[in-house]
Amino acid sequence: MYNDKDAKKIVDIIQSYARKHSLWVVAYGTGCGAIEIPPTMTSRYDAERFGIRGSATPRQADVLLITGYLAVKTLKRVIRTYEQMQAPKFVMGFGSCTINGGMYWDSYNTINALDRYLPVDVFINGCMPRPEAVISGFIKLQQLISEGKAEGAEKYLKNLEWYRENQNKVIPNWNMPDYNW
Amino acid sequence: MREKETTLYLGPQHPGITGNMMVKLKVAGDTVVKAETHVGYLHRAFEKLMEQRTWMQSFPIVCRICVPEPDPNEENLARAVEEIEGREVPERAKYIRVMALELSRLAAYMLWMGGQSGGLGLYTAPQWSVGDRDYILDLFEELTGGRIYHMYIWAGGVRRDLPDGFKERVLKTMDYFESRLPEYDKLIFDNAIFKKRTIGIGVIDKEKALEWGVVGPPLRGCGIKHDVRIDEPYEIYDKLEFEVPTVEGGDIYARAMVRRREMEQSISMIRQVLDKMPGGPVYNKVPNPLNWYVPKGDAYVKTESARGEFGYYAVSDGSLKPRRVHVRGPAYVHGVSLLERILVGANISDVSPIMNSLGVCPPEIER
Amino acid sequence: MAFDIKGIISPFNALKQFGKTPHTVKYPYTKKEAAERYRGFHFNDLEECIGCGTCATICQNKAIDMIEIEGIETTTGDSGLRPRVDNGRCCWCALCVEVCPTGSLSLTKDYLHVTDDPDSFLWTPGVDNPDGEKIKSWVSDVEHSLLDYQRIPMRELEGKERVKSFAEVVLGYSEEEAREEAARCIGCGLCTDNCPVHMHIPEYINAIASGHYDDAVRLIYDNNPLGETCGKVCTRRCEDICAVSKRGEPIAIRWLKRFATETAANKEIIAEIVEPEILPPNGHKVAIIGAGPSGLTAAYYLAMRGFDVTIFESKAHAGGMIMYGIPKYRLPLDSIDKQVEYMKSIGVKIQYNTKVGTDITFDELHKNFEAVFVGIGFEVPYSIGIEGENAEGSIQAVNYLREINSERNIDIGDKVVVIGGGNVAIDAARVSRRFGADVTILYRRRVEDMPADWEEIEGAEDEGVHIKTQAIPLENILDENGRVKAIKYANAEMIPDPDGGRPRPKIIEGDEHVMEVTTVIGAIGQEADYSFFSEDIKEKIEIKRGRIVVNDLQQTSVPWLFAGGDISNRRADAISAVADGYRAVKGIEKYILEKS
Amino acid sequence: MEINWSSVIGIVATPVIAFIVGVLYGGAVRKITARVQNRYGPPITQNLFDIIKLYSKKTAIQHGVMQHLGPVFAITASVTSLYFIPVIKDSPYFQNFSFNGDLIFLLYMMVFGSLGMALGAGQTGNPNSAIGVSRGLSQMVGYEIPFVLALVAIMIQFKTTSLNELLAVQDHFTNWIIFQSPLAFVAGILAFLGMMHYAPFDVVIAPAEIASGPPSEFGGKYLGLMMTSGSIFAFVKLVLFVDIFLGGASDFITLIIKTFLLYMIPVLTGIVSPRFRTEQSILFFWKWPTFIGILAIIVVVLNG
Amino acid sequence: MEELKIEKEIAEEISKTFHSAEVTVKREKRVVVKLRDDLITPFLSYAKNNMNFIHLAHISCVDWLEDNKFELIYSLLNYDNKVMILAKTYIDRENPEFVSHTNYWDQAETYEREMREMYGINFKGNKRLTEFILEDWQGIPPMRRDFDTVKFSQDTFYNRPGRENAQDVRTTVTKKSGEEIPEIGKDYTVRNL
Repeated sequence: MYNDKDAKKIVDIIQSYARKHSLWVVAYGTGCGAIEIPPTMTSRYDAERFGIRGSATPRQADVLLITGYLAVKTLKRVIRTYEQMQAPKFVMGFGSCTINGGMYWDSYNTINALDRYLPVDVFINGCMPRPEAVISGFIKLQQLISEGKAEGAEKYLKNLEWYRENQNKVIPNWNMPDYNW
Repeated sequence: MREKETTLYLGPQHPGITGNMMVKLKVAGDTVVKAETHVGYLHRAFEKLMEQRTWMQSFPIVCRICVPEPDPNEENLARAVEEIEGREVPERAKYIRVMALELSRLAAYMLWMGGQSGGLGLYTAPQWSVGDRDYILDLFEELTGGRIYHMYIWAGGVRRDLPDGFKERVLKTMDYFESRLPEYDKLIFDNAIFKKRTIGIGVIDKEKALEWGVVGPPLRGCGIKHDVRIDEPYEIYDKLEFEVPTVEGGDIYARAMVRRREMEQSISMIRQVLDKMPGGPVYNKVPNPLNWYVPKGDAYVKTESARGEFGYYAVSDGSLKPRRVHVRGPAYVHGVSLLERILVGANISDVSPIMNSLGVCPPEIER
Repeated sequence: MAFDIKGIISPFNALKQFGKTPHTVKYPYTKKEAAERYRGFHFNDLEECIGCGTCATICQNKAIDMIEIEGIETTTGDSGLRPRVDNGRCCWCALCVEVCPTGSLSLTKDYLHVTDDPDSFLWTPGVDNPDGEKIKSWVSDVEHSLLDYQRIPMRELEGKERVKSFAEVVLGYSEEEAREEAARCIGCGLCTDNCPVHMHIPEYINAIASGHYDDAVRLIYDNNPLGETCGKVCTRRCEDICAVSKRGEPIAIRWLKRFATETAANKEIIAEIVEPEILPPNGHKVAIIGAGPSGLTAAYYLAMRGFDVTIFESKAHAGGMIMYGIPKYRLPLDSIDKQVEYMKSIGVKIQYNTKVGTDITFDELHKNFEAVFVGIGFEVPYSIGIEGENAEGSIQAVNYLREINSERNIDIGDKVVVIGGGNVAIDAARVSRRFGADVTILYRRRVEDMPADWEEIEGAEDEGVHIKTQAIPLENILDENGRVKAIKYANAEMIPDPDGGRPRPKIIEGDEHVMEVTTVIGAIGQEADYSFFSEDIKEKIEIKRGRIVVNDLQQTSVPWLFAGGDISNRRADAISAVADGYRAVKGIEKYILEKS
Repeated sequence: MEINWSSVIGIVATPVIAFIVGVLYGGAVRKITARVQNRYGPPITQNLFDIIKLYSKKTAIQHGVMQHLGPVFAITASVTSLYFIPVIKDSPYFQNFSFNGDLIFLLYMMVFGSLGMALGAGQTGNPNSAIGVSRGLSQMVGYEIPFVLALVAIMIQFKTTSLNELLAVQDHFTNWIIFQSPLAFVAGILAFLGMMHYAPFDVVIAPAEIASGPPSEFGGKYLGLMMTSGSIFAFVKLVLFVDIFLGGASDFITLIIKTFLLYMIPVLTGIVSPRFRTEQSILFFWKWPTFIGILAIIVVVLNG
Repeated sequence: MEELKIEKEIAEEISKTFHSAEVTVKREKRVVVKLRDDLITPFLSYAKNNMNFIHLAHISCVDWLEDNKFELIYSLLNYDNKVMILAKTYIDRENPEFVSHTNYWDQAETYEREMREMYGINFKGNKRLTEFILEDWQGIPPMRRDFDTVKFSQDTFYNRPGRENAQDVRTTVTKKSGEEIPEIGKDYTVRNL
């Protein structure tokens, strides 16, 4: 009748379908791109149609939006936020700043290429990306998920040393308010 | 009995924080004993970058200083250069500038309304107001070519004239907004629970407000009539009829009501501007930006933004690039020293509403 | 607190919205078109673009690179490079569009690029979106461009005032005007390619714009010791291909050079500013025949390099054609003197009134000097080839101008006809006006075909010179004393050239006219006088169409003999002569160093 | 021993049905909320996707055994509560274990779930969770009082603590307790608002104040378990109130209509209300609902 | 002249009280006062207490690297007549130190913290000169003009490769024409923007 393989396949399909249609975004406005998130999430563009929803804490979230430039001080927190998230987790880079520094290319306090420090699944062009572009980014992410290509979390684990090396280059020390959990 | 103090970190990743900053709270039970703001998460070194760029090249970057409301920044830098250089702005450009400023004020208030009521758990209000704000962004897109970052006002005037039929579309949007305002009133400002959550919370003392350097709606919420638009009328504000609403109380609700009434004033001002707008050029060309040497001098200019007085202190040393541009955002005081003081004794549930009501906007604190 | 029944009930009003149709834009199912002015991705019209790179310069994000594109070559007036935008830097502020001098760059309504590949953000506008033309949204026309397409007008004497004296017509820029005009420059440097000397135009204009006039002078003297002369009378090919001229008036490069060089009032100040680095004498001797622009240039730079240079000049003044060919209202005498004096002060020796061939033989020169540079220019006028040409009252413009510039007067009467359409013809006409004559220029072709500068033509018209075009002189009618009393000419029509060349005039049969004149001045060109060359030299050197054939370094077929100026180039202007002189220096240096 | 097959089917089917109905109700609520907010909202099955996704998370952080047990407690509590509620009146399949003292038992059972959550959340060490838990417990104290008062009024009036007997009383819609004892209903429904944790009583999760409160540190399958239990528990509460006040339901369609309408009360209130502060919320329950509850008892006692 | 009446009165009062002060009425509602550094505190105190300039709008610093000076600018506002005074002074750039004004205005603390961080000015008397915007900053204070942010960014942060084939227009043209550009005027050429 059926074998384990088929069953696994069906489960996979269901899982990836559910993953695709339930993308919870961690509420972390890291940069100025955060200003286009409210319009995307609210009535005019209503990203909830795609199952995209804000989530208050990184533990519950699936997607980390890096909305633009990252100050070194924020990068430290973003890395921590990212590491708190549960796999499978995805990172989306918004705008020029995450690709090659954008307009802060010569600032002493912002990083230039996000994918050196975190695995990025989708980049969205723009400064800022419009809500349409943001939604397109999510659609692209959904597509990658169903194709099984959005494997940022695994990439991060596999190349952790490389990422750590890059991170350490810009972050002199990792002291942060110590939470005890 | 003294309760055990715990430390609570509000942010930088926290849904209750506005923007990207952190408030370190010492909490005894539900009451804040000590608050310490930590900023710098959005520091991009604007002032340093402006020293690396020419005056004209600075315009695309200044609007990023305050994300919800970029226009006052452009306006300030433009006026600062114009004052140093002694450049005249065409009359029509002044009208268009005021229109852009008031539209952006309206948009900023819509966003604030969403933040304020969303922070209080009224999730319908942000859905409405941020959705409606999009109509203003549509207007901006049509006028300036950009939704959020307009880069429209710059030295010598504005970049482009109004597109065809723009006036009618603005008026239509204003009509729509006016029809929506009563609904917001019913949902938010008349709401008994909203009042319960805001009246008497986050009170700023009237005397202290002056000394602490509070500006904008928080100051007017203390019943003090202080607004750059009437104190030092720039552009054509002296030709418009409007009142600066003040509300006594100094609490969140008073600040909310100031903003609520200013929205009406803004709509009326936009109507007046469109009505009175003269013809003529909109741009008094500056020299080729590659070779624009601004004479030596300095200027302190102020603009009333949605969060209060936005000041720019610009110094030119006669070269292509600014010597120094100091940006003094209203949130600089509101978000650090004022917030730290009025949070003491507040309930932790009120921290986020208080921040919202002060209009704390981290990107303009650290720039 | 009182029981706020209204406050409890009224929020429920919001539930009315339930019945309404949501205003959500169902993207991507329903598309919302970006605004008419939306600032999306770039588009570049590759044909219009001249690769000036201003977009790359203005970009505060350093997002634009100029790159080579297949199929686009570097030509004069086009660098052959095209912008490529790094969308990982761009902020779509459209500053690049606002400063594009040609208007080829624009932004489009397209804004969507979503990818998982961070290296896919390099965007070559026009190549990556060849059909972007249709969705162009943010464009910059002349009105909205940040560039200034209007030249700062040059102040000149009124036409009526001018004809009263030989005072300089052009008054020059004031400091403010000069800085304002210099500020228009975008500094692309395309112009330098068309300059025969390849002067450092963007650099010195930049120096003027920033108020560093000394630097400007230094940059000009770097490869042109006759900067002031060129600032006044240059044919300014640079302005022809100025990037700004694509949509407006070119930068007044010549007037800016004039402004800069005039800030140095005398030879001491020039020396102080330029601080020429004169190498110690190296013992090599070079002779230069003719103190014209090419000779002077060669002498100046040879002297700087430590050569022992002597110029042999047949006339009493140095300058050659710029001294004797150009009227003083264009180039005053003291200006030439200042420049020549400065050259002398750094070690250039000039023997005046020494005509090679008569006062000293060419062989002698060869014997005494290691290399000889010939820059004698074209001084022998072409004859017009009409009857009565040699009669009294018919003179040649070069001779006429030389006499006038030597402050000898020639009676020309009150009705003058000048034949020709070049600068010499215009000069002759305008000089004649200054003697009160009524002047008419007869030219075979149309005004737009005249080789003279348009400014000169306009200046002549301002001064009341009549220009009769498409008129071909036929005959000088003489009076009983053998003196010219009238000229007969025929009107012509323009016949298009079947080969695509410029149209040729053809006499309309029977349409002949006679004009009464007191003097006819011929100005249809000159040639050189090579009689001083010894026969064996004449055999060795190659002369083509009246000009000596030289290589890249102005060397003739005789290794020690160099030539420059009008006798080696066809452009026949001062700046080309300077260029020849400058090149010859390298040639001579190379020749002498290789020899020894 | 004779196996009552219909009960077995009921035992198996009830939680499944409760889950499905709860999840779909959740989706419907999101859809309705969206429409009021001028937008379309997610598909009605959205909560199901969310739950499946949470279960299929590859990693789930765990801070200790209590965190693991918390959601399990919660789901156990909600399923157990469900078993003691007659879902369909007089149906052999869905009577489950309802017995004579079940109202009292239910009261305890419903608190049990929250306590389990509290223990689990407490172990995560996140101050937000801790604050959320303390808020939840204090608020529970708030709404339990009017709720208990309402129940007491009804128990006195009908002299029973059995849901089945209460259902038996309400044989005709004029006999529904909502009409027989309106004051108790008012007190009960106000407490119900609090129980459902919709605004203005959503102090426990209050995102803008304490992230999301107790579940701050829960991710993956733990959150999935919590959402599952939440869906079931919502259904439990609805059925309970329908059974007590609205005469229960003798078939599924009635059940759906009644529970859905009842559900709309907290939902619609939630759409248009901001959140109370914790002490405001407690005070609210201690003022009017408690007063009405006491009044209901007084009325019952006086009438009785 | 009538319209600058208040401003002139203020200027007069200041110059009467502080003889060494250089007072100019810049424009409507702007009075600029240049003071010796040791007079700033008395002036601020006088303006606040006697002239009702109670609002400290901002404290700013300008780095005049060439003169080896920092310029400090204190802006005060009077709520009644809305006139703004810009009080300027110069302090030494080596080991910069100045007096803190936190006892006059609470919010001065924030400005002073920022200036300490960005320019390295030590405000004596400010008890909270802690890290403000930056975190773990090593090296010279970044807003000083001798700090090269472009170089720092290039050294520290990664620039995406793929743009190496960029050409310079000027060089391309000179390659064709054979022009050699001398090294003059590097500090103002537009190509350096």
